[in-house]
Amino acid sequence: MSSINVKVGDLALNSPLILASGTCNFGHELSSYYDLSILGGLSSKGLTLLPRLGNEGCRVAETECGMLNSVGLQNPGVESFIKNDLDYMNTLGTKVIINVAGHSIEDYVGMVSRLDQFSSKIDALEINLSCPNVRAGCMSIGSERDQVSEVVSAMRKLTKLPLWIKLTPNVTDIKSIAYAAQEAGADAIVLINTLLGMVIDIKTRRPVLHNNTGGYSGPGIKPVAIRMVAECASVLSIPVIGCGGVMTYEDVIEFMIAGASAVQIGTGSLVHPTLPVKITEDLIDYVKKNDIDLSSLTGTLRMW
Amino acid sequence: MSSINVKVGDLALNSPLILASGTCNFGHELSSYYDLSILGGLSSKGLTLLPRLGNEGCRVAETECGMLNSVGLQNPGVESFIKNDLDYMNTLGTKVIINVAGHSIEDYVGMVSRLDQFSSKIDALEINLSCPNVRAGCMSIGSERDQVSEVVSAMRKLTKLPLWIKLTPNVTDIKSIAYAAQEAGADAIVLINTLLGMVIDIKTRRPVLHNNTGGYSGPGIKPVAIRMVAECASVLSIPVIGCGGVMTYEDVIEFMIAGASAVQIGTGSLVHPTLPVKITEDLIDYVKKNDIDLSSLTGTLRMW
Amino acid sequence: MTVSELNKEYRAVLVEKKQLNEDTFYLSFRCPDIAQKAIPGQFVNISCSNFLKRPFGVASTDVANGLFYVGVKTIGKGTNSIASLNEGDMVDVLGPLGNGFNFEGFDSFILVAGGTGVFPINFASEYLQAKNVKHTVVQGFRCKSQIVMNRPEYVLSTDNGDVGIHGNCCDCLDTLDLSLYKNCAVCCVGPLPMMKAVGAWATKNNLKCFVSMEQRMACGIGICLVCVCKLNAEAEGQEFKHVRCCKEGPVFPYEEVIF
Amino acid sequence: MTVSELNKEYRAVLVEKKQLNEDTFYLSFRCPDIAQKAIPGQFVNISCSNFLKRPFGVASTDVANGLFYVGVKTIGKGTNSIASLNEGDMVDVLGPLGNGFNFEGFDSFILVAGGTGVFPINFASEYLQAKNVKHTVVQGFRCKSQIVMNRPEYVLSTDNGDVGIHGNCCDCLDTLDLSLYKNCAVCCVGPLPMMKAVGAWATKNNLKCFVSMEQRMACGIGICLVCVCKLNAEAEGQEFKHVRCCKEGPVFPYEEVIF
Ligand SMILES: Cc1cc2nc3c(=O)[nH]c(=O)nc-3n(C[C@H](O)[C@H](O)[C@H](O)COP(=O)(O)OP(=O)(O)OC[C@H]3O[C@@H](n4cnc5c(N)ncnc54)[C@H](O)[C@@H]3O)c2cc1C
Ligand SMILES: Cc1cc2nc3c(=O)[nH]c(=O)nc-3n(C[C@H](O)[C@H](O)[C@H](O)COP(=O)(O)OP(=O)(O)OC[C@H]3O[C@@H](n4cnc5c(N)ncnc54)[C@H](O)[C@@H]3O)c2cc1C
Ligand SMILES: Cc1cc2nc3c(=O)[nH]c(=O)nc-3n(C[C@H](O)[C@H](O)[C@H](O)COP(=O)(O)O)c2cc1C
Ligand SMILES: Cc1cc2nc3c(=O)[nH]c(=O)nc-3n(C[C@H](O)[C@H](O)[C@H](O)COP(=O)(O)O)c2cc1C
Ligand code: FES
Ligand code: FES
Repeated sequence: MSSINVKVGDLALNSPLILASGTCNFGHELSSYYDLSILGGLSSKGLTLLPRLGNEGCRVAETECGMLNSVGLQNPGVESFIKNDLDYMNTLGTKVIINVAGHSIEDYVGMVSRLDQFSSKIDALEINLSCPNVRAGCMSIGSERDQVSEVVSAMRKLTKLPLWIKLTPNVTDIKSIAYAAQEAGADAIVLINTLLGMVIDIKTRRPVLHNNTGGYSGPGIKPVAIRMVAECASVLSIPVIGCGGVMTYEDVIEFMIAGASAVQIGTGSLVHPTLPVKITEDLIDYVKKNDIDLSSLTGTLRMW
Repeated sequence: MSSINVKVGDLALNSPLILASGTCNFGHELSSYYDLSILGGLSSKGLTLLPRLGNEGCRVAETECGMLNSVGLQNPGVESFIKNDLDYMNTLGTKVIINVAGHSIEDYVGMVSRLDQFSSKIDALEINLSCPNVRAGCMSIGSERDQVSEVVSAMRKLTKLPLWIKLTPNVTDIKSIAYAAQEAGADAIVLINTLLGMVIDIKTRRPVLHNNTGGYSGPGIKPVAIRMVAECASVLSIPVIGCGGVMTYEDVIEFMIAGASAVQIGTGSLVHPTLPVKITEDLIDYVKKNDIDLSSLTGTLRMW
Repeated sequence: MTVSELNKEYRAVLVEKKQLNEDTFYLSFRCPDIAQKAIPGQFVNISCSNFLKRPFGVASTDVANGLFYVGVKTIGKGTNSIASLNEGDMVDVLGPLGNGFNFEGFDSFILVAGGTGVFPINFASEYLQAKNVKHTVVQGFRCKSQIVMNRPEYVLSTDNGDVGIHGNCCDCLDTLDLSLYKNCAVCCVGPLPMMKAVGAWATKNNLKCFVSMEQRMACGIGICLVCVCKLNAEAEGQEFKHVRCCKEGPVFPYEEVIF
Repeated sequence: MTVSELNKEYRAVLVEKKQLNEDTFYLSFRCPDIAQKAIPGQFVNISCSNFLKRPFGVASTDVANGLFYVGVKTIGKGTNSIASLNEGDMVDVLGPLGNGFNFEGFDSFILVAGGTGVFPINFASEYLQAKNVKHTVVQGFRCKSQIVMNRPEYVLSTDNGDVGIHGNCCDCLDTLDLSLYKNCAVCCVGPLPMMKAVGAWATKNNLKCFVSMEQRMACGIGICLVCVCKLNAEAEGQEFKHVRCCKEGPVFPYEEVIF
């Protein structure tokens, strides 16, 4: 009793807390702040087949309740990652989740078949069908149920690794997209990536972000994330992983009650790099005080 | 020079600031706080053909950066409104905007043909295709481009009053829906209504709102609203009216630069009933200092 | 309406803060308008660390010094932030809000308080005292350590019998000699079960009863419709109606409320 | 890595605040670790009223008392909230962050400062002074009222000729007798146009030049990739690369930066 261990499908994590992709790079920097083995896992910066320089100019805009980013998937490319970072991630003592992005179904297929060759060093592939900051692929694939089906089916044929499908919230009907991903063979759904937003500098009359729009993250998006997790968890049989605006242990618990088996923290780490340590301690306190296994909370939401 | 007058199509407003539907009732209460004639207009609580009791149980959940409501269109019905409130709204010295809601195309058609009989007392009809808190109609109509087309065309035949179509942000492609509304005869598009969200009470493990989900409003939704206004303004030839998270005069200006001809304030009035007075004063200061007509800002956004 | 008659959002300074027990504080704010206008049963809406203001019943006023008082029980973030204000700190306040008790038409009163209801009931008692209207205050608490705003002349009950009558408010009420209360009304502010029980007791004894409802609020001034209470509306040909707690309430006749 | 070697987010108290001119403040915070570790050109990330922290170059340290200093020019909400802190208030701080100036391999330095660049340059000067390394500080300001962190021995220019040399930093630099600076490097912190001009001047004079870049930041520690600078990457067979200002920077060799 009173453990914070959870499972995402067959994958056992020693905590529900996973560092969200793009907010922890490959772990190098944060490992100088705390022992990352306290985490449930770490999701790599989004990777693509070829290296990407990302967007030019200003990439961050602050809002009252979060921030917008338009990094544009800057990353060293999958080969450089395999050479320089994958082994490092395996030293961290936490689950190694690889965030996979692309412009086309071919990209995703190429990435997955390459990464599958290192399946002993990877605990799950997180398929990013939701990055709003690149022109093609990602979010545009993730917004179309049929494309989601197609890309997930194609990837499923290539790997036995758990396929976590990370979806965009910028859609009319998240349930049907999540369901399509499940039916196509996904092992888990990650909800949510960022909301598409814009901030304008009223002095220059230009968007703050040089990509004009960006992905909105942080506490301001949590109500949308919780709603989507609850909506999807109620129709899916595969696990849901919550994400969006986590700043406290109560937020983690809220996501789990809504239906999440595990919970990612993104912007929270940017604001306070050691916030995951504090949240982990608080979760341990919580389960002790309440004498429960944290995993027993998943999906306990009783609707009215 | 240096006036805050604006125009929404042919309708001249003495300020861009309009009180958003559902956050000012019919003006009775706020008129005891300030002279509402300083406003550009006031949009009535959403009206339906028959009186509605609204949702039962808890209807409000606070978030860090705003609130969720699930009032569920409680209103006295259009006949009671005509008898008891319409004339009163006409005494306020500001534009009278009637917010119209329904469950079906027939409802909207019925409402518009009835209200058209009082066209001399009404400056614009704001068609709420976006309320997330009722089971049928509203948001479900507003999420489907074809239904939006159909309902707007049907209403267009019945009235010469300006038809402002208020859309929901909970869609994949707001541009195409706004465009469909324009092509079907809309005079202006109002963006945005609330984001669909959920807040869970982790002690009771139940949604705070007895309707489970609710409409998220306030500063936390502004980046999404600004993005949608900018997106739509860039493809529409009719005016856009901005709404979502306005708390300061800078927010009003940000919406106008993004492309709004006028701007609504909702939750801001709930937090500080006289906030619109402060914002109006600040806007007047701003245009004086910069020696511009406020209306000249509309759509001055220069994208990167 | 002249400008001076307009309602305002006030900026008020915290003049004094006293801790009444472990989790309850008594605060006075300077705001002459509210001090002057407030009647018992009305409330104020006070800004806190969170996005929305928090409603509190007016607990007392000091018109001469322009002060109003509220009692705050800390239950969450908002009340904790208000309770940790320092003397001299400023808050935004709306008030007085809602309809208070309508004392017109009655000659004596039984005032029943539980929980944070002791604060508005205190104001009611002071108000009636000042007008020399006969009334009795009945307070119900869980145990001795919870007792606040008590006076020797009050009739007191505790659930565990620590002090006063062992039992609940209704046990207290049963000890009253009702023949001494002419043309009497009962005013009750407390937890829902208490108001329900006291209302039932009053009905049984043919006394009119008023209760003060609590609902989650946003605006506090009647413009958002999130705070409704469910009232009987048979007179209007409906089963029930939704009425704003902040505007038509918080005080309603017991028999109209659907609990 | 032992626990004591881990980086931390510190809670630091504001020890002293001085106003330097209309919009610029000089603040000292107690944080022994930062005071001890910081080298010139590094920065700290300080919490403010807004969501994200704000980066400031370390302006000085007082290792004995465990203090570090920053100069803050108020330009928006965040800097204003920091400037209006009171002595005794607490902030969250990360630091020291980034790579500072690499003084290794040079025997003398010309330090050039403009705008808020005077703060990190002050630290550089103090640091070199303590090591008895020959260096000269050149400061450029708009006008007299803007002058802060000046010392009699500094070479000064003002755009309007109020004091010092009438002109910009490069006009000052031209007055230096470069034969007196052996194996010399230029370190410049200031507005982009200044750094560009100073870099060009240094190149013309065959001097190595380091500049300190500013970018909007979120994390400040290298995990979010929002703060990148565009650097020449011909050596790596590309036109350019994006390098984190907070991690690989903020100090870069002038010739690598694509302005
Ligand atoms: C008309 C009225 C008069 C009141 N008078 C008093 C009083 O004199 N003294 C006193 O201590 N308390 C009083 N309350 C209750 C007080 O307003 C709540 O305890 C307070 O709002 C809780 O805020 P929180 O942030 O600490 O709690 P949280 O539980 O963190 O609040 C979360 C949300 O729930 C709402 N909420 C929680 N409890 C209540 C409640 N009981 N009523 C309404 N909203 C609630 C909050 O406003 C907030 O939106 C009164 C409430 C009403 C409606
Ligand atoms: C490495 C580094 C060192 C710095 N050193 C100093 C210093 O020693 N003294 C000093 O006064 N200032 C310094 N600055 C600039 C300082 O960080 C900004 O002035 C400050 O962030 C502005 O915040 P604001 O909320 O007041 O401004 P706002 O304009 O309201 O800020 C809006 C947003 O823009 C960002 N921003 C605005 N200007 C800058 C800028 N020049 N650089 C980076 N982000 C910016 C803010 O962080 C915020 O996200 C430094 C910046 C960097 C990157
Ligand atoms: C700076 C930044 C970069 C991000 N990069 C990625 C990415 O590469 N791949 C991805 O799937 N999500 C990315 N995200 C989204 C986050 O993983 C997360 O889904 C989102 O920020 C919401 O969570 P939060 O509110 O906790 O930050 C990024 C977010 C931020 C703020
Ligand atoms: C309590 C409440 C009730 C609302 N009722 C309506 C309504 O009846 N009709 C409507 O079109 N919008 C309604 N809205 C949405 C607002 O008009 C507005 O679109 C939304 O709140 C976003 O603006 P804001 O962030 O300024 O509040 C309501 C909003 C709130 C908070
Ligand atoms: S709280 Fe807004 S109407 Fe009562
Ligand atoms: S600010 Fe996050 S990487 Fe530099």
